[in-house]
Amino acid sequence: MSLITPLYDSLWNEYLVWSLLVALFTFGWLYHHSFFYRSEDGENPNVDDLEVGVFPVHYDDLKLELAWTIAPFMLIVYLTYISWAPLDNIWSSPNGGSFGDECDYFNNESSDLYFDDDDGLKGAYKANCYHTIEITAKQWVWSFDCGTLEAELCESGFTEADGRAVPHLSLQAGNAYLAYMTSEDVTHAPWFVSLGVKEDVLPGQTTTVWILAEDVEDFLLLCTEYCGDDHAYMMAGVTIHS
Amino acid sequence: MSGDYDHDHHAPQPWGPHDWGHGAPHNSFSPLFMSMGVAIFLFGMAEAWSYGTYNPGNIPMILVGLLVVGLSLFIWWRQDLSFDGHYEPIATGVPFRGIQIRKVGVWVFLMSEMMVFTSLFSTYMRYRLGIENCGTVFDRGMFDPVTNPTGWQEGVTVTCFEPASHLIASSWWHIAPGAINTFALIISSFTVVQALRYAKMPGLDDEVRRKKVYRYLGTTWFLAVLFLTLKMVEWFIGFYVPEISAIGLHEHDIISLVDEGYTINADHYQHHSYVDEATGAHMVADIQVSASLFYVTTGTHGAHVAGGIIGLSYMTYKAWLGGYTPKNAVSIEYFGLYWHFVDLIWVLVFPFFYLY
Amino acid sequence: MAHYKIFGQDPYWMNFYGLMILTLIEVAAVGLDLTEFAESYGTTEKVVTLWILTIIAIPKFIMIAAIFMHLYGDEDSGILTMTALFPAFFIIIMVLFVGLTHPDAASGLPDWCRPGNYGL
Amino acid sequence: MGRNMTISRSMVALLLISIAMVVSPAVNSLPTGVNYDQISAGGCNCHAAAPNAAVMVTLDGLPEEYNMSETYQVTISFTGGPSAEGNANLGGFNLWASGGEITPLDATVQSNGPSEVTHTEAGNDYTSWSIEWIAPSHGRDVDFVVHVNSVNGDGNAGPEDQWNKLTLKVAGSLGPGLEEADPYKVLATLIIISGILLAVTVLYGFYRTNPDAFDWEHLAPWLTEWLTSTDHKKIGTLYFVQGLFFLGIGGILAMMIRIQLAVPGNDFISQDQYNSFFTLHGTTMIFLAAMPLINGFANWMVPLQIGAPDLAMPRLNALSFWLQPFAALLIFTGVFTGEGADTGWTGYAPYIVTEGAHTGVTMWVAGQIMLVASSTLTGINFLTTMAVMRAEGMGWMQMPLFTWSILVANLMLFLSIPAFGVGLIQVYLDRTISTAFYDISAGGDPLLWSHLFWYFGHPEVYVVIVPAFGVISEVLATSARRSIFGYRSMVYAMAGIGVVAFIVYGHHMFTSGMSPSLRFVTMLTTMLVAVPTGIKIFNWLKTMHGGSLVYRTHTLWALGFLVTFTLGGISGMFFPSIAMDTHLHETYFVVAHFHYVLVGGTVFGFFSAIYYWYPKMTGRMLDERLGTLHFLTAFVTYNGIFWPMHRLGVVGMARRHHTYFITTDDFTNLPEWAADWNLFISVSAFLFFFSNFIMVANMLISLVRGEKAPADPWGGWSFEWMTSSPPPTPSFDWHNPPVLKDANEHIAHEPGRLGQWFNRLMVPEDHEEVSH
Repeated sequence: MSLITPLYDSLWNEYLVWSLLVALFTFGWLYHHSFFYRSEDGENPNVDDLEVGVFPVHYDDLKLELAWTIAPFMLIVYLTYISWAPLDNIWSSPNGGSFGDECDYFNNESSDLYFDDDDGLKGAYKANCYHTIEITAKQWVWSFDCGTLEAELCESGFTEADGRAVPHLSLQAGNAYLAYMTSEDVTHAPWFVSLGVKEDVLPGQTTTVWILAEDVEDFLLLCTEYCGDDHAYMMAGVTIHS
Repeated sequence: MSGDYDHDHHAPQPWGPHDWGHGAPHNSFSPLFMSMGVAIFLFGMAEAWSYGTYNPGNIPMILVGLLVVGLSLFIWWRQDLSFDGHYEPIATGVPFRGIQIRKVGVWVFLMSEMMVFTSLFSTYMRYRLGIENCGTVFDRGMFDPVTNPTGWQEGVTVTCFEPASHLIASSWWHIAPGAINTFALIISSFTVVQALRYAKMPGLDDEVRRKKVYRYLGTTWFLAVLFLTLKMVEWFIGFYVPEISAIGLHEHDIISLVDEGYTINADHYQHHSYVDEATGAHMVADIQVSASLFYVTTGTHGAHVAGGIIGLSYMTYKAWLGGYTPKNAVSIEYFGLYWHFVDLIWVLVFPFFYLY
Repeated sequence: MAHYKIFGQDPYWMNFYGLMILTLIEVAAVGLDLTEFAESYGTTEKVVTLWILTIIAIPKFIMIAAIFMHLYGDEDSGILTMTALFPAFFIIIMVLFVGLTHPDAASGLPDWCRPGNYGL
Repeated sequence: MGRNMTISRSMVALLLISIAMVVSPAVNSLPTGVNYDQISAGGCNCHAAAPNAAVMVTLDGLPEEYNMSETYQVTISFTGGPSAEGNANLGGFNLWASGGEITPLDATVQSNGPSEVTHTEAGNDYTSWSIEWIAPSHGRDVDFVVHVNSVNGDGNAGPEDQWNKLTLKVAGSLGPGLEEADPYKVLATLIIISGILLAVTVLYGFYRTNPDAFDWEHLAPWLTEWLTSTDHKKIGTLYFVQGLFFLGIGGILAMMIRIQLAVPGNDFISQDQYNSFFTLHGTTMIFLAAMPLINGFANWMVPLQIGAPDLAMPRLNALSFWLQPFAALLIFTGVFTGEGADTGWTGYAPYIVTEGAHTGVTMWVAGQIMLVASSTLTGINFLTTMAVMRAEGMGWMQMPLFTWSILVANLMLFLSIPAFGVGLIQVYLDRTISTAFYDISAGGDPLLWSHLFWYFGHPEVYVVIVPAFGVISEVLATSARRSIFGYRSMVYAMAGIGVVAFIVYGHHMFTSGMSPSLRFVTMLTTMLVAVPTGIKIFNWLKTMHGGSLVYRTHTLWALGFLVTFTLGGISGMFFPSIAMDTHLHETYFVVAHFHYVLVGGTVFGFFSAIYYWYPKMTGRMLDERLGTLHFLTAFVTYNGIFWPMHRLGVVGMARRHHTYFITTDDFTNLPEWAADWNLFISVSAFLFFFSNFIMVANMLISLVRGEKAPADPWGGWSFEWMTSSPPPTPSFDWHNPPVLKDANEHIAHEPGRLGQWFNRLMVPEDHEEVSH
């Protein structure tokens, strides 16, 4: 069971492990020292002979200091290395990237999105080709344009969520979609919560986001760039059907 | 490290002989009033204009704000007027040891000023490079029987970047105020240095020194005022060119930038060089961003000049009273550093906003 | 204060003359028609003017800073020059990051940023 | 009605609402029917934007004045609108009453809790519905609100449909009840109360200085002294009081936010109020609470630590301070007119320049322009002071670490804040005289603001954390009775953080459409931040090694800081990874992270500073038992607030939302347990808020009854412990300035190659008459 997407989860788990190790090391050390070196009642030795108006004697150890400069550095080099790999997926080029070219509509070419566990460091999404859709934002409504895609692949409409009528986007599992987005007024950002992607929607500019609809699920799409009064209500239902 | 302040200039005594029993040195209402004045001024400005709509009822508030700031400056300077430089604070810490503390302070201040103008120039670069130039847009859309048979049509508005220099560099008369201003600032930089030189010159007769210093500072003041006046002429007023047939001059008016339509609200800007000869149509451009950049950047520089004028007014007065001696001449140096900096900024603003 | 001479003359006056001459050249470069000169080098007048202006702005800058602002020739010139140059790094960063970057779709990521380029 | 009456009523109402909030169950959306919580703000806006008079709503069966606990049969019906015979559906309704109990009579109506009913799916085919209302027993007036929509029957909610609203008051025998408090009034009341408390405290402080001279003749010069003082210690105290005051105001704003978020779909405050509250919470905490607190200690301690009698430019220092309260007035102006700034502390363009943003934004921008001026002046003053006024024998590498941290922080602040200032001026001009910097239709670039803001904003968050590093270095070393481990690497690490701060700001904009190459570069640089921070944490830990740790309240806070700051640092490591940031950006994970570093880092660090330096500043010792109680309660409740937020963010709770959505049959969002955790967070938040009053009380009580403090109560080495507690004015005698000795004198004191090169730049020592 994946928390968000396999791509995110493998990174997340790896980071979590390293976080735990660092935290255990640091807190173990802190715990030990703060009790082991606590001064007993009435005993208060001036270990380094601190004296007012005298810069205290140096207490350092070049080897140790270098050790905890280099060790974290190596750790972050490794963490950078593993976080670099998914860039090809989340920022794939529209043509000829990880997801090939746009699907040929007339030949009913199919996208065939799948997650390849063995690809690269942490696995990667692969697809034959992708479909394009358009997302337009304004205060405080999303609108989805499926273009010429069949209703099976992409359908937009309205639905009800939390007692309000909200826009609805229906996509088919196993397809990669590239959304071209723009805004009519201020900055917004669609967050495909269960897919773990978001990108700002800027007025006067076009940005893109990859929607990698692998699993069947339904979730709320939220706005995650503050856009005014009804920012929280600027949501949409997304259904990924089989 | 002890001793009389009069005999030991290295003694770290920034505030001189001061009776600390009556509080810290320089106790003053000035900071309180100045903050209040600034707040009132900003409040009034925001009430008086809202998205370009002008509510004149709030002008008194702006004036009150300026008045309070003026009052605080008055307090500040009244306290300074008797400052004779007997205890100019000297740095004790390495690596600044031996340098006047306030001089270091001025240089640190100039560091932040550099960042202010870097921000403005970064904005300029971003927009200049990010928005297509109006000339390019016009050339591309011009009538061509093969590639562009429609040409420009009346009533089409495009968004593009129109540098002010397109207007300014189009005529010697337009460039004249800016060019004169360049010379004015350089000359004023020189006069400030001269004032400092005579104020510091040892062995000079007091009366000679007084005259030299206040005349040089006065000249600087005059040049600074000339600078702002010419700026107003260039922006808002324009000027009249008489008929002098001997050098081939014809009687005409030089129109100010604002009258040419180059304003921050110019969303339907037209220029006589942007007319498609084939169709006879104007290119109508939305140039608000480029105009905003021009007026705000040169205006920020102008505001620095205006601040300098206020400071100079006081210093000229003090010089006229004979207030500057070799001991406190450094005040002129501190002002001079600021003034030269304003000149340096003009060295950059002038080519990038007026010529290029 | 200046303890030195330029060509045996007073430094402030010499500096002043120099600045005036450079500024005159600047104004002239804009006013004169350099089209033919530019075309002989296969470029436009605008580019030639810009080059002249930029090249002249640098010595003007240095002359004002060094002589009028006493960053040359005084006891404290060295350390104050260092102070004045301190923001250089931050200025470069701002110009690069704020002034010279442009928004683009994420797909505009150049190849050298792509993990695939390094076999990741 | 007197003000006291209003205040007490508001307070009672606030209390009642809080209790109601806690006991009322979570309101979920229903498959059909409308929910009052949502339509109360915007009406049935899914059926056309505005109410339409064509729809006539009637409510029959209600008496003029009800009898307590009697049952009434009520009929809701409507005519008009697109609803017509033969449509697939005809309409729907929602009825809400402020009292009593409403029950449905048949299957066309369903209950939404005791005080609210709405139609069912079957009820969609009617134009009239019947319910039963059992009148309340309290006898107060009851309000009824009914929303009705008339639909065209196409099955879609849209603007073709029409709706209307009817409100009705049914009198009770006892007349009107307690009015619900307007949150703005509550906020204003609380601010005024805090102001009065502050005034009383000030007066009491004056009284305590000399109980025999409690009259105007003595008060006037005393006040004048405080208003005009340029003494670094007095200004430091002013900063300190301002910082604590606004910490309280920011806390009140946070409590309002937490009440709103205690349960899903809450309507304690409306969305526009919520938006301005979180905006002001951020602005207040960063600019009006954290930075003044830091400046308070910097003012107090930096001149003392470097052995200077005062700052380099004392009068400019007073100006830096006085700009702040007036800036605060401007920032809060909007709140008192009901239109507080609602842009978030980041104020992203173009929303900040649109007319849709509240009018208070202009004043908020104006106030921040003044804060920029204040910070610039502070920067000039402190940098100059630390560069030129160090005592004999104190080289750069002998400065106490707190002074070093203030130096690094001011350098960062002072070089970055002009970018923010210029951005603010652009926005101010856009909003007043209508320039077009962020006018999108004229070609303005929304990202320019983000760049200018974060060029400042990222160094700014280090500006508030780095001084806390300094405090912890002092406190831990003194408490462990040791020299700090690796003094030099501590300094280099701080300087490194200062430089790196300027090249990492792009990580706030990973999802912003910014230039992708820059996003990539900042991903690499952001990872680097971990190295100097790691060095510092390990150095602190190593400092304790072989020491003799004396447990005082400030030691506890320092150890607490180590825990929370490390946690905050670890959660920070998740953001530079772009793949994770695309999910985590703008969620509660971010909120948890920066509160862990800003509260767990800065605030804990400065709580430690308060317990550490309070005796020096006032000459009185603080009560250790109250201090320990404060630490225990605050530390536990603090973690109770922010630890769960990590999980909430990961599962999909977005920040800056005035409400959140629990998974329903329709769409997956937050799991059920998210609501419980939010309630837990809100309760913890209140406990944390109130636990800090223990410290305030401790400070006030100790000011009067505390035991007299010696010059060096903790055994520190730096100059501030040399003067008496409290220090005299001037802090050091002119004719007998302190000289720093160095315990490392036996180590060869030849300057290194860099030092020699630096020495060549300096004015020669023996040069008489430097510039004439």
